Amino acid sequence: MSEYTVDEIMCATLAARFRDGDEVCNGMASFIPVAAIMLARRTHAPGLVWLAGAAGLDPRPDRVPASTLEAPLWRDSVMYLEQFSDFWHYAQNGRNLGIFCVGAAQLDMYGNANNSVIGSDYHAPKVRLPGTAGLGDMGSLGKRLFYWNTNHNPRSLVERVDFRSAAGYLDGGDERERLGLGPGPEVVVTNLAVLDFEPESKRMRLVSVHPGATVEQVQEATGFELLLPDGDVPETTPPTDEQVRLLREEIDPDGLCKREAGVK
Amino acid sequence: MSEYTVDEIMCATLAARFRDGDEVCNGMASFIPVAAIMLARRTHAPGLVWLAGAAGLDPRPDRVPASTLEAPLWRDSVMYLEQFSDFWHYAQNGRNLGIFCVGAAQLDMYGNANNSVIGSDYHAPKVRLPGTAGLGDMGSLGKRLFYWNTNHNPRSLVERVDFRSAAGYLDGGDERERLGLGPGPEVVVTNLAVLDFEPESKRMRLVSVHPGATVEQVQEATGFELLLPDGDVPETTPPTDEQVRLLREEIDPDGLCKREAGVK
Amino acid sequence: MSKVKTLEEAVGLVSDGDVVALQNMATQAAPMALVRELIRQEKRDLGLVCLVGGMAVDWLAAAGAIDRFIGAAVSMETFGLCQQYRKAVEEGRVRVEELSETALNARLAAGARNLPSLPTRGLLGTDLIDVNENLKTFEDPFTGETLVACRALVPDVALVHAHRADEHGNVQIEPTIVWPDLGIFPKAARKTIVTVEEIVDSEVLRRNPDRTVLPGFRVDAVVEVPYGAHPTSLHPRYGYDARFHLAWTKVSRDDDATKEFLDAYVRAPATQADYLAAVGGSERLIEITRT
Amino acid sequence: MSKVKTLEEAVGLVSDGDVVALQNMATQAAPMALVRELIRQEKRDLGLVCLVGGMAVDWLAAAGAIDRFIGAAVSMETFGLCQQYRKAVEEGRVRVEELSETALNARLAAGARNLPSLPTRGLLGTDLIDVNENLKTFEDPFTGETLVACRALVPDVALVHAHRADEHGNVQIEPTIVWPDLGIFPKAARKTIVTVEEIVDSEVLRRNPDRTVLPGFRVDAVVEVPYGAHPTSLHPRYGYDARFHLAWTKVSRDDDATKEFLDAYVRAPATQADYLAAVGGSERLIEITRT
Repeated sequence: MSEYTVDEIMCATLAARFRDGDEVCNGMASFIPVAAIMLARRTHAPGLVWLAGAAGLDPRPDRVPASTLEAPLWRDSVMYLEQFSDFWHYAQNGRNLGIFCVGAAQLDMYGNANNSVIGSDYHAPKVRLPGTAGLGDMGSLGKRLFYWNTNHNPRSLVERVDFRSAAGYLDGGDERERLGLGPGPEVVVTNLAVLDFEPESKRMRLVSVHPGATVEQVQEATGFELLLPDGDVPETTPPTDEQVRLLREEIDPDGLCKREAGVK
Repeated sequence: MSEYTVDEIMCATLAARFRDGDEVCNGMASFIPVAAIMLARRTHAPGLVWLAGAAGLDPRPDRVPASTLEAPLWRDSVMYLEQFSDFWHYAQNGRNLGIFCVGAAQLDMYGNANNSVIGSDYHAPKVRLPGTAGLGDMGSLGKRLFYWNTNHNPRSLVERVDFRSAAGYLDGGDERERLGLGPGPEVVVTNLAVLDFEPESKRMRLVSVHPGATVEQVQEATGFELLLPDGDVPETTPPTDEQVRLLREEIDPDGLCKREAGVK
Repeated sequence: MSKVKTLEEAVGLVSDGDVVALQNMATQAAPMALVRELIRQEKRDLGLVCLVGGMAVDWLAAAGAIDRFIGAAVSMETFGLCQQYRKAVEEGRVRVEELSETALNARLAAGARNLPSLPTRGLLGTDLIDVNENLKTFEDPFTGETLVACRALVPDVALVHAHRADEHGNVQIEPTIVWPDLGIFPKAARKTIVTVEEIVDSEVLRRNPDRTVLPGFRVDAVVEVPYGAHPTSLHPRYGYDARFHLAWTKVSRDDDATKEFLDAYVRAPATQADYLAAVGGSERLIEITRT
Repeated sequence: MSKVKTLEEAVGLVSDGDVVALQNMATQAAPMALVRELIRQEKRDLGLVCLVGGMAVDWLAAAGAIDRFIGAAVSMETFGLCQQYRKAVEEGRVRVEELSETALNARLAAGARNLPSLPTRGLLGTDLIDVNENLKTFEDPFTGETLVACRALVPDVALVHAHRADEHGNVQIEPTIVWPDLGIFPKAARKTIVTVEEIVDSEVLRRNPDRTVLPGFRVDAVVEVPYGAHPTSLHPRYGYDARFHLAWTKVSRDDDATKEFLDAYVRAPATQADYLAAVGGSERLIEITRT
């Protein structure tokens, strides 16, 4: 089996979720999702539609750039979508741009996200986070949310977010459905494991653990009780030699994903 | 006194209403307003902002073109305003584009306009007119409406429009004010006279009659009783020799305004 | 996966009864080749959405293809009213939902953004609200002011014509005036069919990404049709055909002459080349490309 | 009548307490020369509106110029959180009205269109509605669906930076990504102040009317400020200054070091030329214009 690093298994896992013809957006400071998109487009999903930074359509950066919300990310784009009059008119419409890859400072057992404040008082926070930005919309607009987290720990994966700045499955069950919010969080890819949401309760569920990690470690690193799949918990499929080569030599030669994942 | 034709006194009269720095839009098939705007910009109002056809900003057509909603109207524009995301965002805002020059198949004693249907049943009309287009908005958005009419007769100036496709002063008095609609119809320039709206009753009032016409002729050509100014009704100021020269030699050498006004 | 189709295949995506958003601004930028194909395929009971419809609306009314019109106006501007459309409305064959421009934009923007309705101050005080079930007054949630709610409109298909596109359906225009046809119609519609002067390699579009006005992910079919907007204009490439418009105004008050005209220019020509030959060939094309 | 002004005159149009809509997208296109002038003129109690605020927000918070922020996020992206802004919020000196992007766009579009509010489906189910008096749920007049009404926002002044303008205030950009800063901020604001890389003759703009993004009738002041967005980027002309951003992140956790930094780069330089010399002169400019 090939040598690979944690950012590489995260990229390969995210990439495998993209089907040819899917339409995906990336957000700020998102090296791993951008590398995953570039990897999918170079392998099994050449027709994956990528709206880079929600602005540049099907660009061809020669590598993962120093910023995922700045030129040269948009190099060779076939269209620039103006955010106010173009992007949000397409994105609010369920027919387009179905997948949004995003990170969150806090994510809870029902996939609700918090990028607003740490602490109990919104107006006098212990920590002021950057803000909800597009996630506050995407969570309510029926998008398939692909969460990623390079630091799986009980402070980032919590039983209940301090503040709900994006809607996941709310308090679980059919609450989201009753509000008519459509599809929601679909997967969480972390540095330790892959998780999804159990269809009935909408509680976070372990899908697979990365080779080298154990179910116990993942549970310990999680701030709430994880649901488990029936039978044994499988291992996450590791990246192939070719995927690793593409990531290291062509897609991310500068190792920005490794820096993001804290790989020495 | 100089020789002039009816289209020329209409152009000069409209032009005199534009102050330097005003912002004005013209509509479809509007040779006389376009010539009036071009005349004002060449004479007393060089800083008159002209959004030609609600799309091309400060163009420089070399003459009144064959269409007032088509190239080459937009020649040398400094900006193209996209109608959905640009034009209506500025125009709905009271701070900009305060004047709209427009014609109507029917105009009533309170300045309400009809470009929809002739007849009593909207869904089974005797005559289907083109439709309200932008006028249905401009009438309700607090614009100063400059009406023009090359065929002043009892069928075009009626006591009550068959169908109200644009809001003037409604049923008069303070009704428009009570609906919070802001400024409305300001002047009506016809082939016979100049009219405005009496401030209290908001009824149409004679301002001046063109040289050669009499108050009686104008009243006979109007489908309702006109209010008269205090004292004698003045004559409309005729165009100057220079205005006539500009219109004939530079602005409208093809005589499109004359055709529009039925000048042989 | 290529979205390039023939006119016949593309118009095959339109079903009888569909609401069709048709690019058109009086004498400008109508996808006339698609309009002719709609008539050749004898579509019926179509609803037509235009900002300002021109000859296309007249032709479709004359051919009995439409039974309702939704828009702000129908006019060929200096060429006058559309007589066949007017007759169809006066005889009750076509029902008109007349909207102001902000109301039409609001209905389409609501459709695009998946909102049930959007408000405008336009039309307040007019009779157009009472006769339209898709408009109603309501009170703003904050100020209580009376506004007009415009119900979301989602056309089944948008038909547009532009300068160029690639096989993926990314559509680009040359610098020109842009109407809501391109600004909002395709964003609201379920399907979008585009005809273009030329289909080019994506590399051509990548040179001017700021001029791409429709993303391929929103386009279902692309057809290459040179002079596909004739007799309307496609600036800066060509102007409207004044002589052809005048010819139409001469026949359009008479039903028999109208039928002959449509037979000659719409039903008979099997291809775009045949059509262009029928309307005057290269001489006419040179005439309308002169500025 | 010329709208060309000096930085000092232009920023003189801003009053203490004003709501200022500031162009900015993390490390992109902020009118930093205007931001520095706001600090030099010791403006106070400003409300700041940004889509995604970056170093500009951090500077204005550090200088005590702002007491509220309205926007979707504050971040220097790969350069991390804005520490001075964060501290000001945590200490209660700056109040945050956090909006999603559609909610911010809806508030500004309502302001532009003179509507009391506009709706969105964004934020439904979140806690951001309850803590914001400018958002409230309501039922759609047609379907009764629950939506979020976003109260109109009319900033007192919009500050933007672009590539070029004429003396009448017509503003043009080179082909690049356009954020709501240019798409909606100036349409909503009472006043608009623009800095540009160069003031040109109107004839230059008339060559590319499709690239003009702001009409002069909406602009109150134009100032020529080469590299006026530094240290943020103005594509395709220059990129962001990574070294300057890193330098700021090193000092911004310490109040004394922050003050020294602002004295050196904001308060001391009397002119744009002095500022550019202070940040590294031509060598640095060559560095950021490399691609």
